[in-house]
Amino acid sequence: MYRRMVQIRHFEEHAAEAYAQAKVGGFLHLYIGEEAVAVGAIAAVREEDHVLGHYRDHGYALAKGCDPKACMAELFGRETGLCHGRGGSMHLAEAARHYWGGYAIVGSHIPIGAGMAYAMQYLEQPEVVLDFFGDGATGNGIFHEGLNMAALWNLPVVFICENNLYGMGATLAEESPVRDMIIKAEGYTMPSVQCDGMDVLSVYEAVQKAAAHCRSGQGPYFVEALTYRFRGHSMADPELYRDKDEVTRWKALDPIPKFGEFCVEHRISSEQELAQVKEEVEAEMLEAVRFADQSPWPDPATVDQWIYAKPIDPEAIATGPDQLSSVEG
Amino acid sequence: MYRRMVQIRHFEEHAAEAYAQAKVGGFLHLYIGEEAVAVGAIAAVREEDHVLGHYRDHGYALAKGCDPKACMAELFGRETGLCHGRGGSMHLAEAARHYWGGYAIVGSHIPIGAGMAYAMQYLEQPEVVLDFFGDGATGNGIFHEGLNMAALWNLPVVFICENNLYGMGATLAEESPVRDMIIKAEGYTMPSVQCDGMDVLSVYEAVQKAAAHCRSGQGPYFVEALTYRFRGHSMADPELYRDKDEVTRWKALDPIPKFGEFCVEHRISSEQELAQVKEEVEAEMLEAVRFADQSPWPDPATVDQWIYAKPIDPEAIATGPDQLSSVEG
Amino acid sequence: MAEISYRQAVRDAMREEMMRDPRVILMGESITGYGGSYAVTKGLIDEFGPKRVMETPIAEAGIVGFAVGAAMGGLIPVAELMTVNFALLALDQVVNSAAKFHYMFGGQWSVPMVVRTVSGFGQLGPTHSQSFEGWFASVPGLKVVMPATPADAKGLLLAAIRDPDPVIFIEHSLLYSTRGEVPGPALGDGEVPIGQAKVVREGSDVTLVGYSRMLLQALHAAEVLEREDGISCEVVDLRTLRPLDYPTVVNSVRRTHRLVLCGEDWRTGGFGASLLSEMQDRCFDDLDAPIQRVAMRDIPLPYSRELERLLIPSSEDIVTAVRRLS
Amino acid sequence: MAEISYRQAVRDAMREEMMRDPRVILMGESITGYGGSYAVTKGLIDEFGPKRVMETPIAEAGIVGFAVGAAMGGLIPVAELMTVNFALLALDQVVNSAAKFHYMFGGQWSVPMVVRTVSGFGQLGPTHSQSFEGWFASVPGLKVVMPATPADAKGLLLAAIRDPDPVIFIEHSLLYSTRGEVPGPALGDGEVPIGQAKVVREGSDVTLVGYSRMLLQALHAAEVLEREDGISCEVVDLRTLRPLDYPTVVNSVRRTHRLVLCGEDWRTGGFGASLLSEMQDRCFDDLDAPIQRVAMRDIPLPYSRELERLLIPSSEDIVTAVRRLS
Ligand SMILES: Cc1ncc(C[n+]2csc(CCOP(=O)(O)OP(=O)(O)O)c2C)c(N)n1
Ligand SMILES: Cc1ncc(C[n+]2csc(CCOP(=O)(O)OP(=O)(O)O)c2C)c(N)n1
Ligand SMILES: [Mg+2]
Ligand SMILES: [Mg+2]
Repeated sequence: MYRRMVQIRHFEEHAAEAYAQAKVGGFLHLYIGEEAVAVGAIAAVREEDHVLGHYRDHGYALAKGCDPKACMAELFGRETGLCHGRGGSMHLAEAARHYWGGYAIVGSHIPIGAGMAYAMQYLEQPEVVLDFFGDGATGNGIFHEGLNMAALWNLPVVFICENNLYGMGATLAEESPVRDMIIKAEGYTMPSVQCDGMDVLSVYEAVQKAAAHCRSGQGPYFVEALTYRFRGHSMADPELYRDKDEVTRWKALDPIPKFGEFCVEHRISSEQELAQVKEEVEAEMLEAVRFADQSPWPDPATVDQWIYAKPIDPEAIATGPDQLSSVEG
Repeated sequence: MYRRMVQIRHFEEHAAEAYAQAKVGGFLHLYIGEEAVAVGAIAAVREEDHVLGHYRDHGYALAKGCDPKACMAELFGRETGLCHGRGGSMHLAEAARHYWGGYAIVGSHIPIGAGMAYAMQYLEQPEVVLDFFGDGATGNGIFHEGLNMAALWNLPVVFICENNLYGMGATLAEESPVRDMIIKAEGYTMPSVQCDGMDVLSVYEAVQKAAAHCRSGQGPYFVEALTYRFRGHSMADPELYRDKDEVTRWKALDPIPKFGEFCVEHRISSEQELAQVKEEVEAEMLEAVRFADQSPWPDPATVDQWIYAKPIDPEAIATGPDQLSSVEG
Repeated sequence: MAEISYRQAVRDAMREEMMRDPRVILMGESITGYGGSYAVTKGLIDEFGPKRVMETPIAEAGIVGFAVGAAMGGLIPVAELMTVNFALLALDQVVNSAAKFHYMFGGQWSVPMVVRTVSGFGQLGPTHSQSFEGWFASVPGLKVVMPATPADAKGLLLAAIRDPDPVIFIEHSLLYSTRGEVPGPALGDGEVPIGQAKVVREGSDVTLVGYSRMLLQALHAAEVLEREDGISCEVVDLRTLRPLDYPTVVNSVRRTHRLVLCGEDWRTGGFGASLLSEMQDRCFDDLDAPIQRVAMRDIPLPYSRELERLLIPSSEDIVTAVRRLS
Repeated sequence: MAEISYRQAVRDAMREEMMRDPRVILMGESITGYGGSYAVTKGLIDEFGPKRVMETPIAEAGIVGFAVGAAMGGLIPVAELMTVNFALLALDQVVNSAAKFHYMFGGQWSVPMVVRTVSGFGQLGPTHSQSFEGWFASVPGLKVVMPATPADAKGLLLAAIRDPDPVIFIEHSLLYSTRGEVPGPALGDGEVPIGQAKVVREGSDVTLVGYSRMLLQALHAAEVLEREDGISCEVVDLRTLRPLDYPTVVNSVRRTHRLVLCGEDWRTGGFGASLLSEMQDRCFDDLDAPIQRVAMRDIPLPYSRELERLLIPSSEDIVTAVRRLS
């Protein structure tokens, strides 16, 4: 888990750099500070379990084991990107790994996750679904519809609310009548747990428990991870709405050194090994950037590819007198 | 209140008859069995307070004091109708009485009621808003968004959920993970109360308390009235989904004789007076039907009236060279 | 060939496909005990049970989002939105989820699902009498189907369920009780390919293009015009609005040189506007007169019977439009 | 006259109208501390406080419904939907609430409110790069405005706030930093009436119709065509899409006999289709050539810079369309 968190951190830093160089465009939302949530949660479940998340999605992709090269290439809009440059930063996905992607319409993937969980239940497959979203998403009607259905049909889905205290520029107090997101689960009598999103072990434990609950057929579970984004909402954010002290206080809780210290203390790894991990990861990310930068652009001729899985070209459909017949009714 | 309930009952019976005679068209949703809810709730607040409700709306209109003649004429689609025949059964409204109408997109009037309550708060007016909807509406996202905002901004709105156990053909168990609607208020930490919707006094008391809470600036309140519709969802409903016994059991709880007995028992009225009320109301309703039947149809020439409050006819706008000027930017 | 109703045809398609493919599920509001607000799904709950015929909360956006997810998880959901008016609540999920995923995730997965919904009117009032096929038909990634006959209702719904892409299947409340021949099992299953229009009446003077209820109005108008004016109308049933079978319409116009488009949605921005735009482009030199449109006037349809009937597009309106051309 | 940005012009209109009329309130997502995702509302929270500049949850349908109710209660809400893509979530409230109440309740009350939202692109990906003005413009009961210049942005927003009907006011993210002269208080408040198009360049060979960003593209194309081909283009800025000022466009076409419609939304079912349909009807005999359209190809706009730029309608596309006519 340490390596995964470091991967995300370094990936994000390189992404920010590439954005500054205009190699990455559009909206770029960094996961820096929140690494423990995706990493702890995804480590707590099986490889085949399904993951959906919102547009701050590089962390989910890397935690799910996607290749940083393909992730970075997607941000660069290249053909070698995870989605061949069509989706970009907000829409990394790799179906083969059961990582179903980042979704950029806030909350829209909440019922989608419930629907996937229904498919698992219906097909009697053991996989559970992890569905990540932010505190801001909980004010949207689609959150309610998704949770309501999941509770109603007892579906194997873990809703993971990353409560980072802000929905873009809105503070929690501005966007929600309740401070604790787990209170929102009460309206569905859905079991819930709050965990420390700056502590990968706390997240791990919470999600492990939640997933076991789901997998045993007892229905959905709501996990709230208390966390904080160290950077702005996106690269465009001038961050006028939160004070520097608050940011500093949270940065002191950085999940990466925290878990590093834990590992050293418990003799899981030595300081040297951790330093080694950072070096390896940094090399890996430099390679990812290089790969992305040197990758080809998508072929212009393919711009209208994939609109349909089964394209129908009416111009090509033969029509003739044999189509003529009478109509009843 | 007895008279109001009887008015609604008789109005609905005549409406059903007119529907059978094809004098009323479209969807017709009767309030029979639920009279105590609208009547008790509306009697518990001031005349100037605002009321919004769903498409099963004849009860709200009459309880708010709208003229049964104009209500019936609306059902008949006549120019003399409350909305000049434009709205029909589902959209009775009389703004002058602060009865803002029936709304037919399930749940859509929930944030609308919250918005009106905000206007009262902003303008420092003392009125509160009563916003009626069904159990079925609580599964919709718009319910969540409306309640969330009302709670967040502490608005003077009483949400009144008529829990009649069905949302069209869906049973409560099919449409909601919780049986008691008041549980749904918990996610917003909104105070709530459950009352007996077959008992006009129980509703009265609950809403009185709720409205006082709102009026004193303490924010929204959620009232659940346990009730039952004696007829189908609409006149088109073959009612295959609920059993006769259940209907019979609930019919035994008819709010009108129940309150009648109470009045007699407590010497508020004599049996004779109550019988007298019924007769008077019946005459009033016969007159309403006669009025509706003899009222003129809307003038065809007015069919495109009221699309805008300030119509702009571009064909009539003079355009000429004086409009010519250069564009910067 | 058996003569069945349009309602029955839709039901048969679902039923047969559910029997054939266990991945097909239905979901929607009041589709079980109630049998669907237009009784289309009646009885299916008894045959297939609640796991395959799911009664849902009143949550249109949630229903479509859920269906998208179920499709991604390996099922083939057929979601009913009670009427197209309520489909507005689900538009984000239709446009930004169902229609986009195959493209935006680089072809990694498709979303095989059908949204069945209903257009129509009949004193239902301003919020319940709208037609939005033009909006759906403007969205790349969607396929949009609007059958006029029982045979097409069945055949196109079979095709829609079997299609790997999201299909919006719009029925018409005033067609449910119409009847027509539908090929029985002996003639194959009667699948009608998506994307093919059909010349349902040959003629030489003018081409009438319709779909759904307006197809029947066009056929009726054609008869009147033949009888009363000696005008020979060719009538084309679009059947699929996206992808649209332009060649069939263009070929017809090349012969008749006159075109009338018949729809029920608002004139401004309606589906007919879009079709007109393309036909003007493809047939400018073939056209002897401006393309005519029959459409709903730009008014929210009022409840009152006497006002409503002024507005509902009818065969008389088509007759008038054709006469205007001559 | 002061030269200010389009962003500033929008902000000024809100600010001035809020000072003039205490009933005017703003509401939207991240419009306070953040200043609005395009910084349009920056500073207004400090000036007017949270009762008048309301930070809302991320709840588009709720925001519009709430605004409708606030309008009914006596306020004049100006609701910001961060982009038009998210407006899909609020479409029901726009179409079935805001646009319908005046009609369906028989003229009893109107809904004086403005929905401000934003179109645009720039590697924002398939779900964040759409244009839906054609959908809004097809709805009776709505007024739809899309200014191209700072002066119109300010003047039309003033008119929109003062209008008793619901107005959809669509800004363009790529115009915010453009600058232009805006009349100061000495010249009156600069209100621009809703429903009037404007001939912004006179010409004799072809009429280019644009609005919002495409108006600037059209002007640029006109210069190129004049310089390189000696073609004289008349350029009309629609400014209001509903109600549409047909006379101005028709008068122009009567002189030029050629028409090119410039938009950014999808070709199929886009706003241009609707306009083409009406213009064909009104100008069939005046037109020497088919009306041309410049529009977005029917593709969800991909993220990749190199794919995106193939698709975004540009002044070159307009030049090509005009040359096709000659
Ligand atoms: C439906 C919708 N409305 C608005 C937006 C714009 N937007 C993008 S992210 C965001 C804030 C979301 O906050 P939260 O859910 O807390 O997630 P976080 O960014 O804090 O991780 C907003 C308003 C959007 N993408 N979709
Ligand atoms: C958004 C929306 N979806 C579906 C419908 C169709 N519909 C009308 S009433 C109704 C049931 C509502 O049930 P409930 O809220 O419990 O009210 P009740 O009819 O029981 O009073 C449904 C599904 C609608 N009008 N609007
Ligand atoms: Mg957040
Ligand atoms: Mg109910």
